[in-house]
Amino acid sequence: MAEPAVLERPTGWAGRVITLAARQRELTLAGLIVVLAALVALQAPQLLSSSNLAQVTAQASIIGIAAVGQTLVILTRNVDLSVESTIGLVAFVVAEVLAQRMLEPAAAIAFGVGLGLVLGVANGVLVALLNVPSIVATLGTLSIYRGIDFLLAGGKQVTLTDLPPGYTDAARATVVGIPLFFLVAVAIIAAFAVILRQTTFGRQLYAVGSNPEAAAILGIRSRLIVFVAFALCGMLAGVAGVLWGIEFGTINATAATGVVLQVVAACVVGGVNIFGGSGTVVGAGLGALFLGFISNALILLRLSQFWLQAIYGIVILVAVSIDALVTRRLARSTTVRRSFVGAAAAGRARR
Amino acid sequence: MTAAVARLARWEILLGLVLLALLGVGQAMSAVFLTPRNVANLTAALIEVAIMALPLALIVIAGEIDLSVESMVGLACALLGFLWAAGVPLEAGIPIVLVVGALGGLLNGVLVTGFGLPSLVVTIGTLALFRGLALVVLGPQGVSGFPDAFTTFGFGTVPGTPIPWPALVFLPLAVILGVVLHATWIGRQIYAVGKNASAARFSGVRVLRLKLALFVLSGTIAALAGVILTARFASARADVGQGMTLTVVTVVLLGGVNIFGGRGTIPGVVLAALTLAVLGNVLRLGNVSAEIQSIAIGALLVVSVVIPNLAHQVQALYRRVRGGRHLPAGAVGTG
Amino acid sequence: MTDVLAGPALAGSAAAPRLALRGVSKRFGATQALDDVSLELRAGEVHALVGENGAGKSTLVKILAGVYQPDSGTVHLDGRSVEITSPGLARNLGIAVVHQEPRLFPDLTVAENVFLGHTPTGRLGSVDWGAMRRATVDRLRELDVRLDPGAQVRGLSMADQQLIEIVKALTLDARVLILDEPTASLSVHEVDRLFAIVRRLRDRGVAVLFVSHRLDEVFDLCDRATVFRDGRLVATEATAELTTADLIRHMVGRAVELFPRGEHPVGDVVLEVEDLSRAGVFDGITFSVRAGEIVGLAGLVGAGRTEVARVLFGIDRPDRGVIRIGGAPVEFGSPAAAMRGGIAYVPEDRHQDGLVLDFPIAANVSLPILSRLFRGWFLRPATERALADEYARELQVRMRGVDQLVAALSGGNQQKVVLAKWLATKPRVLILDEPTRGIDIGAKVEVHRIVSELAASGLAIILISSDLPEVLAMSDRILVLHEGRLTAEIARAEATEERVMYAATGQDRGGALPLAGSAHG
Amino acid sequence: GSGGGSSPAASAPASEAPAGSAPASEVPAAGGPNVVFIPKAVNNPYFDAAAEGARKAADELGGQFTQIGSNNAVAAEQIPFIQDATTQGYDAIVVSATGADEVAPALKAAMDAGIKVVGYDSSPASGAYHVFVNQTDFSLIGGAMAQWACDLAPDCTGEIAILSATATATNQNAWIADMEDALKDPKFANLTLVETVYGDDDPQKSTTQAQGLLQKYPNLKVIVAPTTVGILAAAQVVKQAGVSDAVKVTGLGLPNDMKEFVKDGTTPKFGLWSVPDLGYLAYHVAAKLVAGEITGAEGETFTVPGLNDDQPYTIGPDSVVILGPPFEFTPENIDQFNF
Ligand SMILES: Nc1ncnc2c1ncn2[C@@H]1O[C@H](COP(=O)(O)OP(=O)(O)OP(=O)(O)O)[C@@H](O)[C@H]1O
Ligand SMILES: Nc1ncnc2c1ncn2[C@@H]1O[C@H](COP(=O)(O)OP(=O)(O)OP(=O)(O)O)[C@@H](O)[C@H]1O
Ligand SMILES: [Mg+2]
Ligand SMILES: [Mg+2]
Repeated sequence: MAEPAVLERPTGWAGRVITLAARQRELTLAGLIVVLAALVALQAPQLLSSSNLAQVTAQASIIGIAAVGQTLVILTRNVDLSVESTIGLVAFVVAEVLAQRMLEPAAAIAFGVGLGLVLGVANGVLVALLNVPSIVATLGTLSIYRGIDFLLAGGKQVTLTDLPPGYTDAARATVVGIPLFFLVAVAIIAAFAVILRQTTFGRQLYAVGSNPEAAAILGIRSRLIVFVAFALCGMLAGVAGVLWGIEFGTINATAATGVVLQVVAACVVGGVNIFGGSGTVVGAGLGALFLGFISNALILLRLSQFWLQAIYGIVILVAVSIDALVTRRLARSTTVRRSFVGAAAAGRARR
Repeated sequence: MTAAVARLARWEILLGLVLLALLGVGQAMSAVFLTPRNVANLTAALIEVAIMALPLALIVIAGEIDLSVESMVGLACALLGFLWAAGVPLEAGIPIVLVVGALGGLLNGVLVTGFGLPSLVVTIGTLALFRGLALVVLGPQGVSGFPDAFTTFGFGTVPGTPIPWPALVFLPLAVILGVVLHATWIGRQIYAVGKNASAARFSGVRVLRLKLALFVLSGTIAALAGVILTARFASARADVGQGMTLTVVTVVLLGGVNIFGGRGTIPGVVLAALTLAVLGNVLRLGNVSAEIQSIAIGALLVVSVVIPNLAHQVQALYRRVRGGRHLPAGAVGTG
Repeated sequence: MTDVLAGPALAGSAAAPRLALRGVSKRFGATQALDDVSLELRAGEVHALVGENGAGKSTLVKILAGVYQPDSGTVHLDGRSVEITSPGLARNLGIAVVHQEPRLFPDLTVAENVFLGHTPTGRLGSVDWGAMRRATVDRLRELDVRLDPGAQVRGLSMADQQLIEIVKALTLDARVLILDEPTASLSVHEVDRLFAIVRRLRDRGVAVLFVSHRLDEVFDLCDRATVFRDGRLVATEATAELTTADLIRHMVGRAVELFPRGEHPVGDVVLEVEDLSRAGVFDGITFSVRAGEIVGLAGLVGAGRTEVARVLFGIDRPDRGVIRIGGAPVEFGSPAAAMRGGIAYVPEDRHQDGLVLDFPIAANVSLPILSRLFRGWFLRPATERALADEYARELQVRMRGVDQLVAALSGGNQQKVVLAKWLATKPRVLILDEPTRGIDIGAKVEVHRIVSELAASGLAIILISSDLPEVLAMSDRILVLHEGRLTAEIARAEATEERVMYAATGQDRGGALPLAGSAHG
Repeated sequence: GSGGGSSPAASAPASEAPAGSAPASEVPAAGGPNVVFIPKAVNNPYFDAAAEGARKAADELGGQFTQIGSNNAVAAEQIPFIQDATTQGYDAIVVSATGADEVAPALKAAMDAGIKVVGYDSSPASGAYHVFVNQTDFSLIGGAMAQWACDLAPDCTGEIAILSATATATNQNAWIADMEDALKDPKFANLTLVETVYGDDDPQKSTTQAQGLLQKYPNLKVIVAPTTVGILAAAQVVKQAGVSDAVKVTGLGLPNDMKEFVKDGTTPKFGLWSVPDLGYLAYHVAAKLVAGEITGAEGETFTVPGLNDDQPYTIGPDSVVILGPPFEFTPENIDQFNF
């Protein structure tokens, strides 16, 4: 489209590169994943074996789906720390319902997603309706949901043998050679990418996080938006919980403990701004994949697992630091002073 | 100011009443409840958490957060074990551990103040990093065989009293930090930074330096808590402290500290720590199942915010009906 | 007047005005922002709304925009009574508003900011980015603005943001267009384009409410003018029957002599600034201030006055140049250092930078001098109260006591608390940035009195103000900034609004520095 | 990580003592002692199976049985339970230590208060209990695991790997050390132990680690998992990967967990002791300590009806009593067990 009159301001060569890198966060990350995979594959060719790729993508898909939900919440300047308990509770309840043969697999899956939605709605009520700061509310529900999980599970654990035959085969199922989980994650990410970009709801989500006051002046119903974000986050955690159950087969009350760290890390590494208003679900998904590859690489390279945690931490810190630096550079490079040549009063004779 | 103080005091009074009620329940439930031994037990159970809650309260009042404390506890524990196993005497090992704690806090502080990163993300990152370092330093093994004097300090009570030795760390620390926060101009600056960092900066308050100092304090004291835990456990392992952050944050918020900064008191935090300790003890003495305890703590955390929120809304409604003047939501004195 | 209508569609009923306010009042705490205002806005007219800072103009605008609800009174649109309960409703009623402070979404693109709230959607209700972009391009072109519709708003200048707000309002096809000081940071060229568009809309029957401090714009563009003073409507007249003097008289409420400023001796040079520069903000600033002298710093919004003050106060670092106090060069790495150097700065944004609203008066006053006041670390409430009381009384702060929260004070009294706080530091140089913005006229006079007295007592004062009459009346000398460069230094005797304005717009030939980096020539 | 794994494992036992059961003090003491069991973590099938045996013993002896504890196998959370049990004045505390040294001071305080302390499953530091009821002779486990690996690897040849609990788990580390010793025997010369990995007794982490083993060692023949969580995860991974023919799993597991894998050939043989019997014996030992029949001194003997073929048990060095040799579960006998 030719727009002769509307040109980008001159920002200089360096500015342009940085702008590009920042804008193309997803591409940069995807590139990094490829480079990382290639480097590791030199040492450990099994990395690229189809069974290994299936395993890495399956687990990254679960984290990625939860990260999509988390992204919705973070975009609104909130955070949901309870996702891991939601995942755990849904995983157990679905497995238990199946083990007791109370529902057919399809119905049980729907039930699990619905349960996630309900838990998300509860978070939404606390944050959007009762004005509880999200970090406090979800820290609370983190232990409440886990407590319920323990209450239901007791010492029970559902194992592969208890589940309907073939149910967990989905974990290793492929469609035209692509792992099913990966396809599910890609579908969800694509759906939410479209929702965020192409619907008014999606744009309002960004608006609420970017400038709440301006959103209010525009008449955007921020509370509703935040509420829906939490509800969807719960629902997606529910999806992740169902997949968790399928992937691991053995589910007890402690399932998914500590996973929130990975989910938030995936968002942060994927370029979702923790202060809200910017970031994409594609980024979050790639962030999950990136972290998945890193931990897989550590295992395959036979490096000490003890480094894994430390490397996680470093990756998070490096990612946010780079973000901050890029944002700062970006802000500087585009704040070219306008020329204030004269103002309205100038040259006009006063009476 | 007086109205604000009255409102502030109300939260502590409420907490005090809850505590009294719990004490009543405990006494009614179990004859052993008020025995010195039980008092010592319930104090010891939460002492490290209470110690860690003190600097965290200051950080939250100043408008930041530190989620990495539990991993610093682990790192301190692992490092102390490592040094001890390597033949470094405790007299040297403990100071080294405390210095490492300070350095960890410094790292948090520099990332937050120097790079301008959100403390929530930074300390989630260092939460993983410090834990990882703990595992790297000590690896899988546990270290034990610490000197008796050391382990007695961790586990024993002051002779003739039901006071656990670590309480002798907590009490002076609470008093010092309480005095600093409420009676010195440093504390005033902490409140100012939490309520309006920009105005504080324009008033010559060294906002970044202050926050940096608070993070260093938090790291150091978390390391101290790690040392105490090592003494109490008579052994060092890299996984010590996991999950503690939740309890520490709960204590701080239950103590009436506003997660957005600018409000909260040390007496409130101390009361909250006591309340949680007694609650845990009562639940255990009543053989209430562990899962109910976890639900109860989570609910307490949420309710401690919901109730004042609702109360505030009711109050605002009342004011509007009466046509009085609106005070801003956070109107609270400086202690 | 309604028959000026050239365009077809928008005629309301012939008799009723497009928009009418009847007896509208609005109160904020102690401030009566609007007091029984009745105003009519006709289809096909541009109606000016003028008044001093804090007269209530923006409050009226926000009521029409659905941001505030009036305490009493009614609003009528085309003869029908309406309650504008939300910004969305205002938009649906055909009321488009350009707010005084741009409120944009920094993370979103220019085009999206323009269209958020009425995003064009295609089939299936999906956002039509192409249409959005094309429409934005068209509107930007109409205004002759060079701005990438796909660029993020974060980092754009105030002026660009203001332009986006304007473009946003123009896309609404409104029946009523309200512009709250839209020209404050625009270039001549942009203003001309804006006015052309406004005239075209007027000719199509849109009712335009135009808020401005620039009286020549009022005469240039507007058909009628309404003057506010302290929340009350004092006059509505056709501009053809008005003179500038009339308007000012209405605005101020009396003829002249608003700012009493006695003669007083001027002492030695206290502050010297030489070749002070900060990349992209200001360049080569050189001036000095003597004890007992008030030096006015004038310029258009965004000229860089605040930036100079921030550097003097140690908030930002200069890239080049020297600052001397009492002859000795100083370097301030922080406000604390600047305070030790004897500089005090009353910032332009009182609520954000000036005060801890949630603190009592006493705690605000003592905040900058805590360590000096309490050398033994411990607070002594009695000492603090006595100090605050002394300054508050001297400045005649109206309060219940120094334990009262600052949030509960009126704007003028809050500003006095800021002054009290800085006087308590016993500074040698006092920098005042827009000290009377948004405070009522009575408080304004008091602030002027205080400032005069402070100068008389030997303080060196830098007065930054966008209120030209204020600068002219208060200053011993006026420095004019344009695009970050000093373009004129005018002595009190020679200072006129015209000279200052010419220099502020970079057109003063006498002593003006050459202009650099000007894209619009 | 515990003798049987500290994380919850399979089937719900028929009756369990929930942590919330009536406090001991409510029920007046009958003939038998008032004993509290404090496992590493409650809500854990392994400990619930042990509790079942303990409750049976309590019923038979007319004593009381209470089980309390935390959800998480963490010393910081177990210690307050020990301390509170001490103040509540039980006759005996039976404990599975989250950490040998960590819980020692609390247990010593209990002993000082006149309470009998019995360790089971995972030993507290010596000196911090009167008797430790060991599930089995550790060296037997190490040797048995080496033998199972040899039996399952074709021609007793090839790569084997260990999937353990946490890296700090005392029991597992002892068994692994014994197994490594055993592997030095020339008859195992063709077995290569390639790596020991840790699944932290977390089903997910164990799964990931088992998957990693399959990726890293394409020629792997046997995974030995001396933990109930690990063996189950490994068996599932191997089965899901469809390599049950090439890679076998063995180690220590709960029979209920492993039935399917035993039958389909993924785990043709593995072992464990009778967990209910462990609880049963521990309760009896506690009762005898309370009654003064034994003191925990080395060389003391006692009999427990129905255990050890009704032969007397002898308290060994460090006041340890050994329940008996481990069972070997095979497709033939697996259906006889239900725990
Ligand atoms: N939200 C608010 N809370 C309290 N006081 C307010 C608020 N908004 C405006 N005021 C006060 O109401 C009065 C009128 O303000 P308003 O913004 O309408 O003035 P204005 O005429 O637009 O001034 P300016 O020319 O500076 O824009 C001022 O005293 C101001 O301080
Ligand atoms: N936070 C900010 N982000 C982006 N640009 C800014 C920011 N603050 C100031 N600017 C820009 O810097 C330039 C100088 O602003 P400054 O506030 O110094 O001007 P000023 O002459 O003091 O004007 P004012 O009358 O508004 O005080 C302006 O172009 C302004 O838009
Ligand atoms: Mg205004
Ligand atoms: Mg300014």
